[in-house]
Amino acid sequence: MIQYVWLIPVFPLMGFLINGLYGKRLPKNLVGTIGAGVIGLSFALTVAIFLEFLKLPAASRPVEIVVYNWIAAGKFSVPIGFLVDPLSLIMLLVVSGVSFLIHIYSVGYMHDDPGFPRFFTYLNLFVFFMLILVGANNFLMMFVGWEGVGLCSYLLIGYWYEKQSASDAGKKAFVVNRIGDFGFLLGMFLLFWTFGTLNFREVFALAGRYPVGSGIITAATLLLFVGATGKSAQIPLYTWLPDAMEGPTPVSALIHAATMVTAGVYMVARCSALYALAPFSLTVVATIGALTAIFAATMGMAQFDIKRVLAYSTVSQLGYMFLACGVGAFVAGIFHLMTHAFFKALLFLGAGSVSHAVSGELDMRRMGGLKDHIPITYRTFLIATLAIAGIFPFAGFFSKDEILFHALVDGNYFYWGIGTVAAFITAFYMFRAVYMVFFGESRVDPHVAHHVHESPPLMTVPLMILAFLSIVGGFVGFPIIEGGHKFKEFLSPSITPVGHGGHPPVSLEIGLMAFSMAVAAIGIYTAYKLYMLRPDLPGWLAEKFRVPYDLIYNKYYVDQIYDTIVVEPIKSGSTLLWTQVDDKVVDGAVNGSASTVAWLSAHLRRLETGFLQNYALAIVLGVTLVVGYLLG
Amino acid sequence: MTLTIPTFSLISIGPWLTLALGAILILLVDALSKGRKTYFPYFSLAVLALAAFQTIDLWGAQSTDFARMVYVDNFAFLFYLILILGAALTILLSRPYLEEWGKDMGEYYALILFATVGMMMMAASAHMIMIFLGLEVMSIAVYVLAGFFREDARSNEAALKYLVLGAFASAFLLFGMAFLYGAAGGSLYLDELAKRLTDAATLTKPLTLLAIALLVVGFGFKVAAVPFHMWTPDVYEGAPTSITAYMAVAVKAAAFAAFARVFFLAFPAFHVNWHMLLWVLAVATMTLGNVVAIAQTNIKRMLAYSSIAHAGYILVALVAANQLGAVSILYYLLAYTLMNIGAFGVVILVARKKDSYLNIYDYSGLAYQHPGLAAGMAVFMFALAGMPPTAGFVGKFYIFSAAVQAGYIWLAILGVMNSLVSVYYYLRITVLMYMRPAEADLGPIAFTPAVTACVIATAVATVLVGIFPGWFYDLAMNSVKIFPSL
Amino acid sequence: MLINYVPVLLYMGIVVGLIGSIVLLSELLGKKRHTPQKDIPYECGMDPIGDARYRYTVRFYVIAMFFIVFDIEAIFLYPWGVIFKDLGWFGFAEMAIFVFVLVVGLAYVWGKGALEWE
Amino acid sequence: MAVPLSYYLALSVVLFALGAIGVLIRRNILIILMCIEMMLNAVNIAFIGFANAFQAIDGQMFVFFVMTVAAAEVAVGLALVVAIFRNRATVYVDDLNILKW
Repeated sequence: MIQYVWLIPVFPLMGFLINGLYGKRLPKNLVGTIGAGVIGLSFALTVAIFLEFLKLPAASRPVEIVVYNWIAAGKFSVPIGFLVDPLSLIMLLVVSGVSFLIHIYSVGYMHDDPGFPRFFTYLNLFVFFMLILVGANNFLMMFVGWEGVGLCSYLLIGYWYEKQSASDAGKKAFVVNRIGDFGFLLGMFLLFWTFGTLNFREVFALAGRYPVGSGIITAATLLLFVGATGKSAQIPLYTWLPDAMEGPTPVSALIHAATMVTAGVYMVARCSALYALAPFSLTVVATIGALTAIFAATMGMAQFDIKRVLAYSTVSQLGYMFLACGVGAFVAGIFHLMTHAFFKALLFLGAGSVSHAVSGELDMRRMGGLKDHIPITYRTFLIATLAIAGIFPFAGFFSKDEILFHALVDGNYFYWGIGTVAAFITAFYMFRAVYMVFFGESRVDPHVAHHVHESPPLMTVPLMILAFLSIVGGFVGFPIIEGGHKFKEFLSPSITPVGHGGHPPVSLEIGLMAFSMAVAAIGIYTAYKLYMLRPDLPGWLAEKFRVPYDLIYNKYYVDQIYDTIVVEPIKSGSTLLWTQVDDKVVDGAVNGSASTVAWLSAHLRRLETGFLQNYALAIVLGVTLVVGYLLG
Repeated sequence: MTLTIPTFSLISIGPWLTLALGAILILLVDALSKGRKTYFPYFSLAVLALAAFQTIDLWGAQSTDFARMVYVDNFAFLFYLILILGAALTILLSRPYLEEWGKDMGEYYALILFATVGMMMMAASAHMIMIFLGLEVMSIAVYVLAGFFREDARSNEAALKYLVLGAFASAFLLFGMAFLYGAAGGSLYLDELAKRLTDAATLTKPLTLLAIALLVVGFGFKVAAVPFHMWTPDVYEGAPTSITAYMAVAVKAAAFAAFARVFFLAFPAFHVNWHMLLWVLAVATMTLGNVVAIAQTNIKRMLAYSSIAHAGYILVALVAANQLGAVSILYYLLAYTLMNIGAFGVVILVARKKDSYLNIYDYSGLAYQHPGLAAGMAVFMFALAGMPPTAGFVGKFYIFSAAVQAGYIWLAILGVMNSLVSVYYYLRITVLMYMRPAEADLGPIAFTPAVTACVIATAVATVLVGIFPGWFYDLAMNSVKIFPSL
Repeated sequence: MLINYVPVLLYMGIVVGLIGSIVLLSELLGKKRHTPQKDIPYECGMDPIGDARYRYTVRFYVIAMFFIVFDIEAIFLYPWGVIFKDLGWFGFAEMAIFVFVLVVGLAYVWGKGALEWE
Repeated sequence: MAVPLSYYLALSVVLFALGAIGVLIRRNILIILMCIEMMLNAVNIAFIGFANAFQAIDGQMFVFFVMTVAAAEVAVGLALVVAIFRNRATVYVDDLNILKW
C-alpha cells in the first residue's frame, strides 16, 4: 500500500481537473460530491498507509517512494518522490482529514454561491499542493507545493473578487508571501550549493558533518525561516493573515488556520536536523515565535469581527508552535500544530455557522444571546474555546502545556513567561468572544433576529466530529505517565532532538499544569467579569456621575479606575499597535516596494520614445559602453 | 592551375534544401497559377515535417561539410527541431488570422520557410560567413513578414524600424567579423579561431576584444538584450501577431544558437573578458524587461517586454558557460517556444476583428465566457512566470542551477528576484481572467480548428515537458558535448 | 609615383579658378533686370506645366528594386568567369543552379505581374 | 606601391563612423538606407584590406556576400518606404511614431 502514496495528492488533482473543466456543466450536488469525495479517498488512503506503516518494523522506516526522476541536472537530480515517515504521515493525516471535513462543511456553506464549482476547483487544487508540500522527499518538490498553496490561497482570498477589500487582501497576501518565498528559494539555493542535493535525508545526513553553529547552515536555516515567517504569518510578515479573512469562512478554516499557515512550522520541524546545528537560528525562531504569540494575542483583544479575533489568535498560536520549535521541542510544536488544526478549524467553522445563522453578520457587537438558538454550534464552539484556552482535558491543554513545559525546563524563563502571559490573554479574548456571541442580551439586528436558525446537518456534523477530536485529540500525547506520550514516541524518529535530555521531576510537571490551568481560569474569569457583568455597568456609571460622592458606587468607581488604568491602556495600546504598526509600518513597506517598481516601470517605459533614431542612438551608446568596457 | 573541388554531401544539409525547395515551389505555384490557393499551409507543414524527419535521420552525425563551412552535429540538429517546431506552430496559428486581414498569401508561408532555413544556417554554421548569411536570410524574410500587412500603418512602421535598426546592428556585427578576421590573421573558421586568437594574443588582443564587443552588439540586437532591445516592443506590437510569436521564439532561438556556438567555440580563452560584460547585460535585460512589462496595457507589448526578460534569463546561462548552461539554453528555448507561441495563440483568438481586442483588460472575465481558453492562457502565464510544474519552471531551474554551479551566485539571486517580479504581470492576466467581471460582452470567439489545436497542444506540451524534462535533458546533454571548452 | 599626378592637380586648379572667376565677374559686373519673359525656365519651346519636383510613379521604384537585386548577382558571375575552365563541369552545374534560382525569382516577379507597366 | 593596411582600416573606420552618424541624424528614410549601405561598404574596405594583407581569400569572398545581402536589404527597405509613403505620405523617420512606450 505504501508504494501508492503518490495517489494521495493525485485524487484531489483529479477532482480539480474534473471540476475545473466540467464543473459549470455538472449539477451542483455532483460537483460537491466529487470535490469532497476525492479528498475522502485521499484520507482513506492515508489512513490505510498509516496503519500499514505502524506495522512496519523500525528498521524499514522511513520509506521513500520515488515515482520518477523529475529534474536531472548534472550529478544532481530532483525526483518526484515521497518521504513516508512519522512526521509526513501525521501531516498527511491532519491535512487530508481536516480538509475532508471542511469540504463537507463547504458543500452546505457555499450552497447558494454562484461560483460553487469554482470554489471546489480551487479548494481541490489547494489540497493537492498541500499534500505535495507535506509528502515531498526533497526541498524542490516542497517548494512546488509551497508556491502552489500560496497561489490557491491568493485565489481563494480574492474569491469574492467583486469586493474591493477581498481583492486587495488577496494582493497583499500575494506580495507578502513573495518576500517569504524569496527567502525560502535563497535558502534552498544555498543548501543546493553547499550539499549538491536537495533530498531531505541526504541533506540532513551531509549536514551532520558540519559543526554546530556553522555559518552556512545558520544562514540557510535563517533564510528558510524567512520563508516560514511569510507562509506562517509571523512577525514581521504576519499582516496578510487578518486581511485574508475576506475569503469564504471554510477557506479561512482550512487554509488560514488548519493547514497552509502551519506549513512553516512543518518545514522547520522537517529541517530539525539543520536547525539543531544552528543555535542562533533556533534563538531567532523562538524569539520571533514568542513575540508573535504575545503581540498577536494583545491585538486579538481589540477586535470585534469574530473572524479577525480568530485570525489574530491563529497568528498567536502559530507563534507558540515556532516558540516550541525554537526551544527545540519540535515534537511539541507538531503536536500543537495538530491539536490546533482541530480546534481552530472548529472555531472557524463555528464562526461560519454563526454568521450563517445571523445572515452573514461578523461583528460581535451585533450578536449575543445566540446560545439557545444554535445549540450545536454553541456547544462545539465552546469545546473549541476550552481547548484553545488550555483547559484540561481538551486537546489544547496537552499541547500548549507541553510547549510551556519545555520552555521552562530548557531554562528559558523569558519564553515561558511570554507564553504564559499569552495563554492568559488567549483565554481572556476567546471567552470574551464566546460571551459576546452566545451570552447576554441579543444585539442582533431585529430584521435578522426572527430567522436565526441552526445550520443544516451537512455543516453541523463536521463541527461535531471536530469537537470530538478537540476533546480527545490531546490524549495521544498524555504526559507524566511513562509510555503515555504515544505521539512523541511515534514522531521521534523524524526529529533531531535539541536541548536537555534529562527528565525533570513529575511534581514540577504537575505543578506547572496546575499553574497554567489557573492562568487560563483567571483569563476566563476576567472575561466573565468584564463581559458578563459589565452590561449593567453603563447604567451604574450614569448614576455615579449624577451622585459622584455616593459611597455605594465607590466599588464601581474602583472598577472604573481599574478599567481606565489597566484595561483601557491595554486595549488602546493594542489598537495603536494594530492601526499604527500593522497598517502604517509593515503595510507601508510592502506597498512601498510594490509601488517603487510600478513607478520605475511607468518612467522607464518613457525611454521607448517611438523614434527610430533614438533607438539607433541607444545602440550606439551600447556599442560605446561595450567597447569601452572590453578595451578599457 | 588546378582546383580541387571539395567533396560534399547534400544529405548533410538536407533539411535546408527541403525547406528552400518547398518555399521556391510555393512562390512559383502562387505566381504562375490562377485562383485562390488554400493548400499552402498544409504543404508547408508537410515540408516542415519532412525536414524534421531528415533531421532525425541525421541524428548522431558529428562532422563538418562543404569545406568545413557547415557543422553536422547534434547541437545543430536539436536547434533544427526547435526551429521547425516554432515554424510549424506559427503556421498553425496563421491561416484564420491572415484571412481576417485578407492576407492569406503564399508568400507568407514561403517567407516563413526561408526564414527557417536562415535560422538553421545560423545554428549549423562553422564559419563567420555562414553566420552572416544565415542571419541575413532570416532577417530579410522576417523584415518582410513584419511588414506583411502592407496597408496597415503599424505593420509598416514596425517593419521599417526593424529593418533600419536590424541593418544598423548587422553592420556592427559585420565590422566585428572584419576585426576578428584581422585579429585571427585571415581565417574565420570557428574551430580555428580559438587557437589562432590565443596564439596571437599579445599583439592583437585589443583587436580581438573590439571584435568580441561588436559581435556582442550584433547578437545582442537579435536576442533583444538591453540596451539593444529598443526595437523589440515597437516591432512586436506592430507586426502581425503570428509573426510576433515567430520572432519572439524562432529568431531568438537562432540568434542564441549562433551566439552560443561562437562564444563557446571561438572565445573560450577570453571568458574572463566577456563574462562580466554578459553578466551586466543579462541583469540589465532581465530587470528592464520585467520592470517595464508591469506598466504595459497592450498584451502584445507586454509579451514583448517579457520576451526581453526571457532573453536576459538565457544570457545568464550563456554567462555560466558550462555544460549545464548550454543544456539549459536548449531546454529554455524549447520551453519558451511552447509557452510563448501558445500565449500568442490565445492572443490571436481573443484579438479578433483585425486585432481589436489587444488590451489586457479585454481579458477580464474571460474565464466565465470561455473557460477552456482562459485555462490555456493561465497555463502559459504560469509557465512564463516560471511556476512549477511547468516547463518554464524547469527551464529557469536549469539556468539558475547552471549559474550557481559556475559560481555566479549573485546572478542567480538576481535572476530569481526578477522572476518574482515577473509573476506580478503574468499573474495579472490570470487575475483579470478569473477574478474580474467582463468589461463588456466579449462576444463569440471563433475557435478555428488549427489555432485551437495549436493552443491545446502547446498547453499540454508546456506542462508535459515540465513534468517530464528528462528525455529532452538527455538529448540536450548529448548535443552540447561538441563544445570542448565546457 | 604621386609626383606624376601634379599636372592633373594643376589642371583641376585652373579649371576651378577659371569657372569661379567667370561666374563671379558676371555677377559683379552684369546688370540685373527681371522680366516675366526672362524668369521662365526656357525662353523658347514649351511652357512648363506643373511643379518641377514631380512625383514619379511607383513603377520606377519597383523596377529600380528589381534592377538592384538582379544586377548585383552579376558580381558572382565575374569570379566564376575568371576560373571557368579550371572549375569544369562542376562549376558549370553550380552556376546553372545559381542562375536557375535567379530565373525562379524572375518567374515569380513576372507571374505576379510586377513587370507590367500598367 | 602597396597601400599599408592601416590606411585601409582608417578609411574604413572613418567611413563607418560617417555612415553611423548619418543614420543618427538624417530624417529621410532613403538617406538613412544609403548611410547603412555606406557602413556596410566601410566594412567591405576593412575586409579587403585584411585580405590583401594576409593574402587570404576569405575576406574577398565575404565582400561579395555582403554586397549581395546589402542589395537585398535595400530592396526590402525601398519596398517598405513605398508602402509607408502610400499609407502615410511621408518619408521622414520622425513621422513614424505610432508605436511607442
